[in-house]
Order: sequence, then structure tokens, then C-alpha cells
Amino acid sequence: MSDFFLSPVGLQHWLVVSTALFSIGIYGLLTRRNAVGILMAVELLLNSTSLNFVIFNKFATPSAVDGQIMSIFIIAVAAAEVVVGMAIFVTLFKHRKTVDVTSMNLLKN
Amino acid sequence: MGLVSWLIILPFLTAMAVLMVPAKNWKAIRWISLTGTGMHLMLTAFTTMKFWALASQDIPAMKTATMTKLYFVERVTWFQTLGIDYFVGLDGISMSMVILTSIIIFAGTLASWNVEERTKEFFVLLLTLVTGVFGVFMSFDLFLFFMFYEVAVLPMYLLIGIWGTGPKEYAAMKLTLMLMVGSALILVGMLAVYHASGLHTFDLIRLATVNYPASLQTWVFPMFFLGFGVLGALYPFHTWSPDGHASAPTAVSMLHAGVLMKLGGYGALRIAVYLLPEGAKEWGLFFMGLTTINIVYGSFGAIMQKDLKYFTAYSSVSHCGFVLFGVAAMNLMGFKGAIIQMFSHGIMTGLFFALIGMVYGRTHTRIIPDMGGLAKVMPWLAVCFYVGGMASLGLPGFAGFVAESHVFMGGFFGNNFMNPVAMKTLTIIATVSIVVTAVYVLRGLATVFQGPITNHHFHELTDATLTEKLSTGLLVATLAVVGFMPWYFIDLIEASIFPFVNRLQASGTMVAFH
Amino acid sequence: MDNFVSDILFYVFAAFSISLAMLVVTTRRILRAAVYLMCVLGASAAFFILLGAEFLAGVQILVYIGGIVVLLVFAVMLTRSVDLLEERPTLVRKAIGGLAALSFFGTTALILTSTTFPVLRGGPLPPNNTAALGKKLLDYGSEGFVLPFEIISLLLLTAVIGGIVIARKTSVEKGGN
Amino acid sequence: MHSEQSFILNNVWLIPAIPFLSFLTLGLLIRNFPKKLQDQLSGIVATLAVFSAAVLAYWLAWEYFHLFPAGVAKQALVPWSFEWLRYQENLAVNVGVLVDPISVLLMVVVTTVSSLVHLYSTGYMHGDPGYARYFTWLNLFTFSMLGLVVSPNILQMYVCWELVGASSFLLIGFYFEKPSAVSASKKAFIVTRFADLGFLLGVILLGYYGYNLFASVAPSLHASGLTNVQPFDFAFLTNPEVMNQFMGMSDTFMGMGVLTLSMVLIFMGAAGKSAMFPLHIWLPDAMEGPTPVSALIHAATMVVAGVYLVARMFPVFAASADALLVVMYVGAFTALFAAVIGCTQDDIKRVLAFSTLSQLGYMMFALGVSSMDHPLGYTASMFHLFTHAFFKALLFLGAGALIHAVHSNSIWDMGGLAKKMPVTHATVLIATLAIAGIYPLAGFFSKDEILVAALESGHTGVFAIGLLVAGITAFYMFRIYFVAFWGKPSHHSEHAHEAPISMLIPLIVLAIFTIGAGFVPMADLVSIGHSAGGHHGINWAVAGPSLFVAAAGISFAWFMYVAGGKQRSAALAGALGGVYTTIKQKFYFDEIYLFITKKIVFRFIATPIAWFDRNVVDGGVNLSGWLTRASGAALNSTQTGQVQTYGAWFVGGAVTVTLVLWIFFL
Repeated sequence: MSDFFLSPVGLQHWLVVSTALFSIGIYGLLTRRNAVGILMAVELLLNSTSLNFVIFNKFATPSAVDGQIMSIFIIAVAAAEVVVGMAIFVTLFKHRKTVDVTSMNLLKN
Repeated sequence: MGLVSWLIILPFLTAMAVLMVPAKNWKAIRWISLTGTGMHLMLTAFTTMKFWALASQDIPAMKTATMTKLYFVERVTWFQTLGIDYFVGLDGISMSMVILTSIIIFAGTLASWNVEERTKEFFVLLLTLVTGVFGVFMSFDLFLFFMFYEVAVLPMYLLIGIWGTGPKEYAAMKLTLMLMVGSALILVGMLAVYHASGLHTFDLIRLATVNYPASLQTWVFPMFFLGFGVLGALYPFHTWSPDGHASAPTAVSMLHAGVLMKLGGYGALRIAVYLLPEGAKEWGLFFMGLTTINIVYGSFGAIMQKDLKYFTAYSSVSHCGFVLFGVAAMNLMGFKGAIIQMFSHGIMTGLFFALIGMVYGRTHTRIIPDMGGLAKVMPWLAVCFYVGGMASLGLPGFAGFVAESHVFMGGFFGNNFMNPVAMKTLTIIATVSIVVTAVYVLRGLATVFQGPITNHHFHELTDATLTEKLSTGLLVATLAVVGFMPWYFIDLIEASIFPFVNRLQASGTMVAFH
Repeated sequence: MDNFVSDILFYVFAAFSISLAMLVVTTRRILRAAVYLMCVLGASAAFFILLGAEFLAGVQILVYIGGIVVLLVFAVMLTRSVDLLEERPTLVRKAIGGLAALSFFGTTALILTSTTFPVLRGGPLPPNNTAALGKKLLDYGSEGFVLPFEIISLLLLTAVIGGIVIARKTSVEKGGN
Repeated sequence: MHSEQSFILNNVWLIPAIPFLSFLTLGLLIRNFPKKLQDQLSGIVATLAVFSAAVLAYWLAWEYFHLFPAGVAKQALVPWSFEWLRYQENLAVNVGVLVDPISVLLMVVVTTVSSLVHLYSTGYMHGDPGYARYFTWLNLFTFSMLGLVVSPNILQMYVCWELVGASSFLLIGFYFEKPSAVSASKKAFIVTRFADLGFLLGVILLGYYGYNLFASVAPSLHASGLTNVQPFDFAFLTNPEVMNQFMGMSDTFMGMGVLTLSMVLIFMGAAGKSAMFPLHIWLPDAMEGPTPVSALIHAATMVVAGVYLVARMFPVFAASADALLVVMYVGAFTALFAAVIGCTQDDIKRVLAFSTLSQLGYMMFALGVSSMDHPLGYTASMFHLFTHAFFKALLFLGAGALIHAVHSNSIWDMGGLAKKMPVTHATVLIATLAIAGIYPLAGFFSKDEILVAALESGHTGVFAIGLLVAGITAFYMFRIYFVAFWGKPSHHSEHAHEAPISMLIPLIVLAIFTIGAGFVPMADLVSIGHSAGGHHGINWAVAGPSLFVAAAGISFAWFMYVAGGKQRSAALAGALGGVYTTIKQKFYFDEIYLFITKKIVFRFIATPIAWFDRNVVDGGVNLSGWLTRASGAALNSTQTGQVQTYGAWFVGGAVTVTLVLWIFFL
């Protein structure tokens, strides 16, 4: 483990950071009760993913830009997702006066 | 289209004709059904005569045959890539079962003369079911067989669930699920045989030309036998039968106990024993033991029953035990006895359920201790009941005796690959049932029909109507004819049984349980 | 030396970003979470710069921080979650979430650190990569991404329209009532 | 020896067929007529049918015994047979007609008694609502019994055996509204059915070994002219060569050779039908049936089927000495046992039933003491069967006339009937003297012959029992005679009057038979084994004591019931105390059987099985259903409907899969 911190920053360091962000996102996704909070956690996940793309772009194929393009797409999809998500939440709120996801269990039974 | 196809399709055409009639014309519907089944009965009689002339002549030639000889074969390729054919025909076993079914459905139609709730749907389903049964008995392509088998099993769920009495949904569900488990086993066995043969065909006759490896037979045979055994009320998979029979409407009970349960014994013989003689040899004694339990256990179970239908259902468990016992005895007399028992039990139990329906329609109770002295007011029904009872306790002069004596002889005579001492012991245990049967039949019937009339309402009850007399009379006459003139029946089936025995003898010399 | 500086920066931003991300998912005030999220995304932009993807950093700031987070803030306000203290997640929830996150992190990190990636070690991105990016994005050759680009733009459009429709539909019904 | 010329010898099948046709006519045709026509026709048709069968039977007897007069070895003919049931090759049942001395004898007995009973019944059953039904069943019985008698093979015998059992069941339960009749009919059927289980196993056993021997024996059988013979045929089973091979078999079961075993099993069937101890319990209860039925079925014909079966299989029984010993002991014990009970019963029909048991025991032990070398007992047994049929039928019909007159079965309700019913009195007296063994009535000769056979065989104990039973028989028969005819009239018997003519004619005819039957030269007609011929005169060394004990029995009965009135017998009963009660309660056998069936079979076998099936086996089925539902329900709780829970599962699953893949595949 100490090797890891002593060695110069490389691919694996980057990936560990991105994984850490992703894990935090997962935590938020699973524990948040406010739907908007969950959406934020999803943003963390997406962000970490897009970071990954760029990392691999730099370390694997520095001469190409494909990873960055993927990141752009992710950002765009994230934008779309937030728009739709927000719309749903607003509607939901109108109906049920709450965005607490624990009270949303229509899937059950 | 040949004779056999007509035999299969006629009930279906009748069902279609019934569909055409508006539901409110329920009188027309039952007349159409009666005409259809009556025509079927006549067609069956005609076929039987033609068949008898051919088959009884073949008896000497078939004595050494190892392959079943089919008559009136029709064959059309259906799915070439999978090797599925529309392959139907008749041999003696099929023929006897077709006669049985034809008689039962005719009598059953007469017995359901008073179904007034959704008459149309009832008859459509009933006739569809019978189509499936005929299909099973006459198809010699495994796939076709299985397809018809499912056609026969599934309408039962609706028939019991809609027109039944008591905890009908529970009974229907239980029956269907247990039979489905059975058919799942059969399907697995079928596919195993299909792949092991490497012939890319479901043709039963061609599949039988392959010598399957003993290791395969060892596990496929019990699958087939158990799968069919569930339908044939093999202990301990019989418990759907009391509940199912008790809840089903009259005609359905008749068909179910009379015919559908026979599919079990039929399949066990036709498919399990025929295709897998090695497995049969290995497992014969095991299943003989199970069926001995069936026979004795069912008859003891019947003694204490209070409900007439449960009473009959337990006696069915005992009698169907004889069928599978005969099959498991693995010799000529056993097989013959099994088939005669299928026929005789089919008629007998059909008679019982018809009569129970008629008695219930009058007294509105099926509880044995609640009845008494009914012979006074309904002599015809009482006589028929006693005939059925006497037939079921194996009184000579009725088909039951012919069957049971064959089965006992078969079990006692044994064969050259199963432990003779064990077979004899099991047979002796099984014979005890003839006494127990006498006990429960006489106890039950005496309570219902004899003694003083216990309920003053019963004084106003009437005897059988004309349709009821026709229905029960036909069944009684069949029992007596087969019982008094068994040689006709034996000539009909014997030629087709030799191959089963010869195949067992011809297959390897593996000896199990010695 | 350059490497050293960038390494220091990496660790600084990593620490900043991870701690803020933790705040994002744990704070009980949703509006604060949005602000923390903004910071995390900003740190990511810094990461992009460190990695040499300057254009992407720009996009990150403009679209993510400027657009998405603002949208989120709207969402917070529209659902009146501003002054709402979110209920604490139950201990079970926390345990499950923590376990899932930790196990994920542990597994992934374990795999990542014990795998030897057959890649170069930190070669710099070409300086003109923004131009290359633009070209590639709009190139309709076999290497180009014009079709996904178009699809994404359609998706965005759909999302915008859809967002409006979903959010509006019920209010119309409500108004109808 | 050409039977071709004789019509009747070639068409013996007519004898059973006529009652059968009449049964069908009655059952299928006449039963559908209006009630009045039904009643008019059924009695006439049934009676005529049986009478014509009787005429044919006499014709047959005449022809047959002329074909094989005294001194000529009597052949067993099978003039007519066909394959009825083919089990497998060399194992078929050829239904046919066997004509040999004992079958001819039995045909004569059955048709005679049956036709007289039919005639009697037209009077006795007059006005009964089940009149037509009664004659239908009676014809069915006659057919079955004749079929049994003429069976050339053991399986046909079994078939007819069951059929007579069924018709007996139907006739005992004729008054089906009477609970006692219903339970008696059930009891009769079930007890005999239990015995028939032994019979069936014996048949299967014989069939099995017969079949196995068949291949080796068949050539020599064919050579000796026995073609078309099957393992079930008596001709096969009693063939000396077959028996030799059979005896040589080393197979044993529970220490018994297969031959002995199968014979004991067959005897079990015979004992059930002939109501031998301990299967006797059904016969006294069977008296619930109409009295003519008791006379025909439960005295003269059906109950002797067991004796007939043993006689029919006699060579095989003789080959197994042990089986014959069983026959002898069971017979002797039953004779004594039933006679003792007979002394205490009050119901006239029950006394007669116990006397039937006792006399059947006589016939059985007569067979038991004989062998192929000393076949006197065989002849004697058949002789006694012959004479007993007449005097016992007469006694029952006489009893029927009495019951008809006083409407009660109890002998104490009769009394003083000698004057009111002179014809009945005279005929019953003849029969009572006959059964007591008084010279020159029929019973004397046959009983004497049995006692001679017992003495000559060396079984002195059995002889002593026979002698004792003769005395007891005389006592209890005269007990009922004295009480019924000379006792103090009761209010029941005050208005008694003589029976109608249709009932009296059979009584008179049977009385004539009872007087004359003893003079039939039975030894010339029926014999078996090696010392054929040799007409036995009366052996006064035996007849003397037997006449003496009979006279003693009669005197004692007179002493107790005429001279002493009711008080003396009551005093004796009181003095005997518990012994008397035990005997009166028939040694509590009914109670023992009830205990076994009700308590043990029903409560400890049937009820647990029913419970087990509903709860354990079906419980297993329901359990599997419940498990499916329960596991569904358990999984259902994981389906919270919340995406986050699913997400947690998803992450967990993904991690697990990754780890597994990484650990095992990388």
C-alpha cells in the first residue's frame, strides 16, 4: 500500500480516485431519501465515469480523443437525465406532496 | 381422412358445432353433444368389429413379435426438421381404451343432461378434453402424444374450477399442478429418449428400435413411470384424486376417474415399458412395491370415508393400483390384467360417479351416514350401485374379476428377471385387498341403500329417469359382457401385448434386486 | 519537477473532491448538497485540466456547473426541499449503503491496484487535442462521431420537451379541475 | 360306453342354463312388467324352470348310472366345454360341464331341493312386495350352484363359488329394510370372502405349480387320452402323475410343502362356505333371510359346497395327509362345538343352523378320516350330504311353516302345534327322527356309515366325538320338537293353522325322500380309490351304540321338556351357570370378531390410514404448495418496491460477480 502512495501518480491513482467518487455516489444513491439528493448522487456517478474516460484517454491512447468524446456524451446525457428527472420530481411532488423515495413503493404488490 | 382420424376429430367437430349454437339454446346443445358422442360410439363399434377381425387373426403370428403391429395407420409429416409426424393408428391396447372412452363420454353426456349452468362452455370443454384423450390413445408419435395429453389435462382445471362443488378451486389447482409436475417429468423423459436415440424422430415405433444404454434407462424409466404414475394415482402421488373427484361435476368425475386416470397406466405401459425394457426390469420390483401399497392402502383408506365421492376415489386409488401393479409385474398376464383392469375400472368407476351424481341430485347429500334405505325409493340406482360394487370387489361375472385374476396370476407367476419370492409376497399382500374391498363396499352400500329409510324426505324421491337408466344401463351391460364373455376382449388385446413381453425378454440380461 | 507539482495538485484535488463528495451524500440540507456538488464538479474540471483535457474542463464548468446544478437547484426549490431537513437515513440503510459502497470500492480498488495495465505512463495529450476533438466529433468518416452527436442532440431536445410535458401535463389537469 | 346316443349326456349344460335363462328373463324382462303381472309370472316361470332342470337332472342320473352301473369304474365325462378365459398359453379356463358320480348326485340334490323350495316359496312369499325379486335371486342362486357342481376346473368352481356367495348375500339381505338382515348379509359375504381369499390363493398356487409341471406332464397325459387339458382342470390336478410330481416338489412355505399349503388354503375356502369353525359365525346370522332360502342355501346346497369341494379335490387332499388331518380335526371339532351351542338356542332357525353346522362337520370329518385306500368315509360323506339335504330342507321348510303360522321364531312362542298342524307335525317328526339317526330313516344309514368309517380308520377319538354328537343332536332336535309341538301353547300359537297346500306338497315330498333316501345304494354309485364296490350292510356293532345314544338323547329331551316342563330346564341352566351363558352366547365368537373388525381393523388400521392419507401424504402435497408460497412470500419481502433496495442488491450482485470472476478466472 505504501508503494502506491510513494510511486508517482499514474493510471491506478487516478482510477482509485474515480472509484472513490463512484463509491460515494453509490452510497448516496442507496441512502438518500430525497429524490433530488439521489439525482445528485447519480451526477457523482456520472462524473466519475466521465473522469474515467478521460483518464483512459490520457493513459491508453494519448494520441486520440475518443475518451473525451465519450465524456462529452455523458455530460449531455446527464443534462438530459436531470431535465427529465426534475420534471418527474416536480410532477411527483404535485401529486404526493413529497419527494421522499421511501414512501414510493408502488412497485410493491 | 381415415377411421382413426375421424375417431379423434369427431368430438372436436361436435365441440365446434356446439360453439355455433347460441348459449341460450341449451337444450339443442345437449342434443348435439349426445348426437356427436352417439355417433362416436357407433363409429367405435364399427371400428372395433373391423379391428377385432384383423387382430384376433394375428394372435399366433404376434406371439414372437417384438414390435407392436399397428392397424389403420395414418401418417403425415408435420415438422420435418424436428421429426414430428401426425402419426396415428390403433393397436389392441389403444382399441380397448378407445372403446372405454367412447362409452364413458356417451354415458357422461347422458349423465350431465341436467347441467344448466353455462351448458355450452361445459360441453365444449368436455368434448375438447375427450378429443385430447382420444388423441393420446391413438397417437404413436411422442410429440403428438404429449400434445394431446396436455389438451386432455388442461380443460379439467376449468371444468372442475367452474362447475365443481365444495373447495373446487383448491381441488382444481391441486389436480392440475400435480398432473403438470407429472407431465414435466414425462417431457424430460421424452426429450432424453429423443436425443439419446439420435434418430431425430418422435416416432414411437422407430424410437423403439434403438437399444438405449442401460445408464440412460435407469434414470429415464422412473421419470416416465412416476410422471404417468401421478396420473394413474401411484402412491404417494394420489392425493389429487380424492379432492379432485370429490369436487368435480358428475361427467367430469366420470371422465377423469374413468378415462384420464387410465392415461397413466397406458403411458406407463406404452412408453415407459415399451421404450425402456432395461429400466423396466430394474425398477419393476420397486414399483410393484409401491403399487402394492396403493392397493391395500387405498382399500383401507376407503373404509372410513364418509363422503360417497371420497369413498369411490379411495377405491379408485386401490383399483388403479391394480393397473400399475399389473404393469410392474412385467409379464403377459400382468400386462393383460392391467389393460382389462383399466377398462373395467374405467367403466365401473364411471358407473359409480354417474350414480353418485344421480343420488346427490335427489338427496342433496353425499355423506354416507346421512342416507339410508334408498333402495326402497330408487331400486334401479340401488341395483346399479350394487352391480358396480360387486364388480369392484372382483365378483366373477363382471370385468373386475377377469382383470384382478389376471393381475394376481401375473404377480404370482412372476418373470425371469425379478425376485420371485418378493413378487409372490407382494401379490399375496395385494390379494388381501379383495377382502377389504368387500368390507368397504358392503358397509358403504348397505348404509346408503339398505335398512329403513332414515330421512322422511327420502320417501318422495324418485327412481332413475330414462336418460339415467340408459346411461347406467350401458355401463352395467358393458361390465357384464366383458365379465361373462372375456374371450372377446382378450382376443382384442392379446396380439398387441406380446411385443411388450417379448421386448422385455429380448433385452439384456440385467437382473436387479436379487 | 512538473510531474511533482501535478502530483501534489492531484492529491490536493483528490482529497478536496472526495471529502466534498462525502458531504454531498451526507448533508441533510439539500441546497447545501447542491453547492457541495458544484464544488466536486469543479474539482473534476480541475482534474480534466490536470489530465490535459482543457476543452472538457470548460464543458464541465459550463454545462455541469452552469446548467445541471442550476437545474438541480430549481428542482430543490420546486419541490420545496429548501428548508427541509432531510430525515436521517436509518442505521440499516446506512449500513447497507456503506457496505455496498465499501465493498464496491474495495473490490474495484483491489482489482485496479493488482492489475498491470499495458499502457503508457502519463504521456501528455497532444496540445491541439481540442481541435482534434472538434474534428472527430463532426467527422462523418469511419472514425467519426457525427451520428452519436446527432442522436445526443435529439436526446437533449427530447428531454427538454419531455421535461416540459411531464411537468406541465398534471398542472393542466389540476388547472382543469 | 358311448354317450353319444344320449341326448341328456351331451347336453348337460342345459341343466344350469335353464335357471340362468329364467334368471335373465325374470331380471331383464318380467321385472319391468306391471307389478301384478310380475307377481303372477315370476313365481311360475322360476318354478317351472327349476322343475324342468330337475327333470333333466333325474334323466341324467338315470342315463349316467346306467352307462356305468355298479361295479363298473365310473368315468368323469366332460361332454361340453369351451375356452372361456385364456391367461396365457397352456393356462386357460375351459368352462364346461363335468359329469361324474358326485356331480350327478349334487345336481339331483340341488335341483330337487331347489324346485321344492321354489314351489314352497310361491306360497310362503305370497304377497311379499319383493316377490319377483325373490325369485330372480333364487334362480340366480340355482344357476350358480349348478354351475359350481358341474365345474370341470377349479377356476370355474371359484367363479361359481363367488356367485353363490353373492346370491346368498342378496337373499340373506332380502328384507333389506331390516337392519339385522342387512348386517347378517354383510357378515355372511365378508366372512366367506375372507375364506375365499384362501381359496383364491390356493387356486393361484395350484395354477402356478400346475403350469410349471404342465410341460413335463402333458405328453403322458395326452398319451392317456386326456387331450385339451389345462392346469386348472380337476382332471389334471387329480391325475396321479401330476400329484406324484407335485408331492416331489421341494418348495416349502412356512414349513409346509406346497401341496399341503395349497390344500390347506383351498380348505380355508371350503371351511368358509361350509361354515366350519372358526369361520362358522356367519351361518346362524344368515337365518335372517326368508326361511325357504335358509332351507335351500344355508342347509341343503350352498353350505355343502365346501364338502363338495373337498370331495372333488379328494385325491389331492389324500396325497397330502396333513391337509386331510386338518379337514378331519376341523370337521370333528365343528360337529361337537355346534351341537353344544344348538342345545341352548331358542330361535328355531338358529337351532337348525347349528345343527347344520354340526352335520357339515360330520361330512367334513368323514372325508378327513378316509384315504384313497380306505375310501369308505368319502362315500359316507357324500351319502350324508345327500340325505342331509333332504331332511334338513324338510326341517327348515317345516320350521318355515311353523313360523308362518305363529309369526315368531322362538320355540317358546310355539307349543301345542301338533294338533293344529298335523301334516307339518308328521313331516317334521320324520325329519327329526332322521337327523337323530333312527332306523330306518335316511339319517341313520349315512350317519352309521360315517361312524363306521371313523372307527375303521383308527381315529377312535373322532369316532367317539361322532357318537357323542349323535346323542347331542338327538337331544337338541327333540328339544325343539317337544317344545314346539307338545309344549304349552302360547298366545302366539293359539290361532295357528295349517300351511297352504303349495307349502305342504314340498314337505310331503321331502318326507318321502327322507324315508327313502337311506335305501339308495350309495356305495355302488359314489366311490373313489382302490376298494371300490363291496356294498356295506349295516354294521350293528356301530349302529347299536349309535341308536342307543340317539334314544338316550331323545329320552333326555323328553325328560327335560315334556316331563319336567320349563322349570327343569331352567334349573339345569341355572346349575350350569357361567358355562350355560357362555354356550348360549355361542362362546362369544361374534363378540371376538366384532372386536377384531371394529376395534382393531377399523380403529387401528383404517382410521389411521385415512388420517395418514389426509394429513401426512396429502399434507406433504400441501406442504410443497405451502413451501412454494412461503418462499414466494419470503422473497416478496425483499421486493420493497423501492429502487434503492434493488440498487443495493444490484451493487451487491455486481460486486459478487466481479469478485467471483476475478478470483476464479483471472
